[in-house]
Amino acid sequence: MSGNGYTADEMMSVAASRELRDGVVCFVGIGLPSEAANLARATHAPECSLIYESGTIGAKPEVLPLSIGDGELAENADSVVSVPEIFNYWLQAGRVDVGFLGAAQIDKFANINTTVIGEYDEPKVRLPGAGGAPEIAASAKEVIVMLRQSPRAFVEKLSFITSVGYADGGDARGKLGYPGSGPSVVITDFGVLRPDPETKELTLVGLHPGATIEAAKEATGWNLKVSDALETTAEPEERELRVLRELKERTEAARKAG
Amino acid sequence: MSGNGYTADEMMSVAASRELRDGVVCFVGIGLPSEAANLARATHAPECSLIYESGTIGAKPEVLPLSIGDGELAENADSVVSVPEIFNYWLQAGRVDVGFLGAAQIDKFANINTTVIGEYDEPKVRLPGAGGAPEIAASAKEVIVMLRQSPRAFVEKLSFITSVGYADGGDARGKLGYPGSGPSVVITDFGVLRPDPETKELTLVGLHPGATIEAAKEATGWNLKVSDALETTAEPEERELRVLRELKERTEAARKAG
Amino acid sequence: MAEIVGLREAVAEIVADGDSVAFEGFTHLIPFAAAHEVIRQKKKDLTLIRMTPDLVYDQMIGAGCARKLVFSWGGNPGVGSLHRFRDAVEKGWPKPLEIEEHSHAGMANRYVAGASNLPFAVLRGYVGTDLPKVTETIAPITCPFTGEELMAVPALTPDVAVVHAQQADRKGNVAMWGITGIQKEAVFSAKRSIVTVEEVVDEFEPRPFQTILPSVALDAVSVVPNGAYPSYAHDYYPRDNAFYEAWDPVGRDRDGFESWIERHVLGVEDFAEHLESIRAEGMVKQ
Amino acid sequence: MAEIVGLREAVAEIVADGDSVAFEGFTHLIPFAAAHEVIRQKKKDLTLIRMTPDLVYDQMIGAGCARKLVFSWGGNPGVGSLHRFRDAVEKGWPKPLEIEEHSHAGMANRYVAGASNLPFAVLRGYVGTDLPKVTETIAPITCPFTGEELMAVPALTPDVAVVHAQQADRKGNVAMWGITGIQKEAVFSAKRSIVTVEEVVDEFEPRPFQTILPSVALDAVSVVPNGAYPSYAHDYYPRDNAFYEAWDPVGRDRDGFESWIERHVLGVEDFAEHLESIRAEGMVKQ
Repeated sequence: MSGNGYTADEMMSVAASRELRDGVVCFVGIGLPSEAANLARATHAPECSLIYESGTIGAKPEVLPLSIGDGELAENADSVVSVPEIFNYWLQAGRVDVGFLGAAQIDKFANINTTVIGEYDEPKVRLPGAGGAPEIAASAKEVIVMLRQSPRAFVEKLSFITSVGYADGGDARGKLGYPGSGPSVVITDFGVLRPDPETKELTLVGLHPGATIEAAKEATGWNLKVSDALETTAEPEERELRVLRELKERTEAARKAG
Repeated sequence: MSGNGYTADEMMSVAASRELRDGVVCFVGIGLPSEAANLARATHAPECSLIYESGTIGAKPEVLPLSIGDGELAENADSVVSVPEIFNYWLQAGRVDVGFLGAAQIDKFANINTTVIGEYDEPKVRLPGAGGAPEIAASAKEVIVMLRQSPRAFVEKLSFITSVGYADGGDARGKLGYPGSGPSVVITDFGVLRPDPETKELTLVGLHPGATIEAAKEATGWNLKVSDALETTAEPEERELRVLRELKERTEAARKAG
Repeated sequence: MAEIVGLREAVAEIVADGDSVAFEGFTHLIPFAAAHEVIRQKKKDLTLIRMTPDLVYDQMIGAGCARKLVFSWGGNPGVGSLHRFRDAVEKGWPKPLEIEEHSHAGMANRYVAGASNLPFAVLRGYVGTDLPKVTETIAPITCPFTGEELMAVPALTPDVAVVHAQQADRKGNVAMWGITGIQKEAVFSAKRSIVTVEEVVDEFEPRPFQTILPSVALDAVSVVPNGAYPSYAHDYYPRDNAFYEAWDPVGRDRDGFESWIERHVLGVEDFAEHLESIRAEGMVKQ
Repeated sequence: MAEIVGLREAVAEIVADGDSVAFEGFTHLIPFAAAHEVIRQKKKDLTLIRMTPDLVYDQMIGAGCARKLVFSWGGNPGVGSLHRFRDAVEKGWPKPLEIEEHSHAGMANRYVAGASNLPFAVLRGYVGTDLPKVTETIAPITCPFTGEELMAVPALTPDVAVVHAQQADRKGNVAMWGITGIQKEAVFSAKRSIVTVEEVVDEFEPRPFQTILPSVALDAVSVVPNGAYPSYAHDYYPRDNAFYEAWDPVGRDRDGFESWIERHVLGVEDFAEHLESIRAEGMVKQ
């Protein structure tokens, strides 16, 4: 809890929600991205259209879904289609403006691992696997990533590349032929990272109130570059905090009842 | 009109309808095949499931559709799906037991032309084209063809092969790799032709009452082979004729009203 | 996100000379009103894409809008030939018409590939037929796992797709039901889209076999009652089979056709006037 | 044509040792009752195919039914790991589990190819990821028209597909609505199929986003009320999130798991008894 009554996780969700412009079509990953996207929908982006990989288009959940296919998502959706249709006619077709992803590990070029920690055949930790992430990372016009910053999550070398950010950096992604332009921002509990326009290396461009460059560097497994024009994230507004907390309370209540 | 009060066209429709076993899934072409298939459904094959290429599965029309996508087809269907689904998940997937086709021209190996008469670039007659026929001929487990026999329709060489029967005969079709086994019977206004088990050449195996071998041969543009065990088609039963005529009367009335 | 706009404005803004356009609707929901607006605005050099050209393209071809036709079955269903189509192919009137001819399965899968942003689709077909001899857009492809050879066809990616549907809601989501054919794939394969609808409603009722085209996938939605006439709109009006039959003598004759188009399409303001004008001549039963 | 039969009979007749089986249902309508019947009948050496293994495959893997798992996301959604899945992959308990790992888009398109009787599907994916290094069933393919390189994945053609739905009619047509995920493709890709349903009705009401699986495409339909518990059946019962959380400690421990399966699956007659038995232990909220 920071001085004026909000947690670093709340700051992260608020900062991530602000990245979502109103009216966009957003393909939402479960967990933190879903929280941030629904916060955006409930505040400054009421007209954004949320797509979940289970096939719901224009989902308007009142509580956060526990899984990617909760009934809540279908209830008031503009349309519900099959899984092939979501991946082929929407995502691969370039109809998704923003892909909103979480991750277990990320590297300096915003490549993502959600498959294994350690060797594939003898994993230290077997993670859930790819799910929809590789194609979201490939085909959404732009990708927003959010995850908590730590040396175990922000690593020099991924155990496994599940989803491609900027590959080896520079113009490496372009050569892969994917329709989307890659991650535009990574939001953490410390601040905001964006790819360098040339090298595509993730660079710290913003710090949340109370966070320090030193702490952010310590939470990063590579030598984190810091922008000359480092900004400070605006604190959560009262409305943002209230809406976020109400959303989480409703979710917790529904989960206990359900 | 033959002696006992039915036309050669009626005999053809009745004979064709008898080829449809109850309970089969039948992909129906418009026109004569649709008439025969619906006659079968209204008589001995109430449980056959009629599929039209517009996407209706288990269609139960009360009047014959004028086009392949009349509302009548959707009204009481078991399901209505998209055109890609009909062609991919039903026809190509091998879920169609019987394909029921008409034709403008047919050759001795039951290949079909519905594209042009004459040269493709300077056609004598421009026909409608392929429609669903090539893939019905390719993928239905078995194909029934019906068309009126005449030297212009039963030709030595097709101007254009739109849909494959037995290609050059013998095992030529097998080499094309199609899932279906090809035309099992051709019903005309003269009689019934089936492919020879070895050569696959269409052979006259049945004559409708009143028709003669000589007339059938004269109506054929190649030297028509005749089976040693030539049969005579059973005359239309009273019920078959009544149901067929009622179907056509309802259709005519609806067409005038519509 | 779809804007609800007038059809004249939609066609003026969205369809350009030289575009490839797909007007779809499989017997049901054929977008005649939009086609007439294209004829009225004298769009030209269009590549017309459609599985079943039907009267709608017979009229556009005869009116001189088309440079090329991509299709799989060109007839007047249950009646006979499309005379304007045949005159253009056989005699080059009013201008030569290039044709690219496929099967229904090929066309359907070409739309699916376009809707999926893939350059090609694969199917079991064409082998042994004469279609590959006359159509360049068919090529063999080998399965990298089994070695089996199949056929590939290139994606259809029209500049514009035009379809008709029963209803839109106030946000521009569109509902269609009954036979919905290839319309979703046509819209999703296209760069831009126009949907005409019978009416705008506050909320959609559940209907059997209903398809929703979400607003965010569309560009323009225009309200045109009876906009699919003489084809039909399930639960709104039936197909006017008599018009299809009456079209045969009209389309058969160049002068008769030109006079018909002048009187009933070019010489009217919109589709409502068109319907009045053919009704006045006794061509409409409904 | 579907026969309406008891689940025990359906599983006995349709699922054989060594089969590849696809139990599908994307969070919604997961066929738990059918999975329990497979466990009770001690089917073995199965290749389990499923996009999201979920608790249903955690139980089947832990019970020793599986030889191989083909999947794209293996977790307990919103809770954490599938411990039986991890124990099999990491420690080979109760037997080694071979895995074949794809992305959701890859799995979905593999089912589509299977449903379409094509040997492979094409998509934009996998390039630049490590998946092709560990998964053999991914190969490059070149567009014969544009020369562009894409990725191919082989069709999924399970011996058996098993899904749960809300309703069947008396002829064995099946209706499902809400999120219907990949179920249609799974059923159509398979050689044989079992569908469990909440109930049989005389006629289907129109529902938003309803999918019908026609009887002629199915083999066995079995009525099993609550057959998707602890997942949900839209308009019938909600997901029991508490069960998903309660599963975590059960699945974490080999002995605890074995005892649970013995008490609640092997030691009961059918799914109704299963539900009573877990309710008696306070594991069910509903």
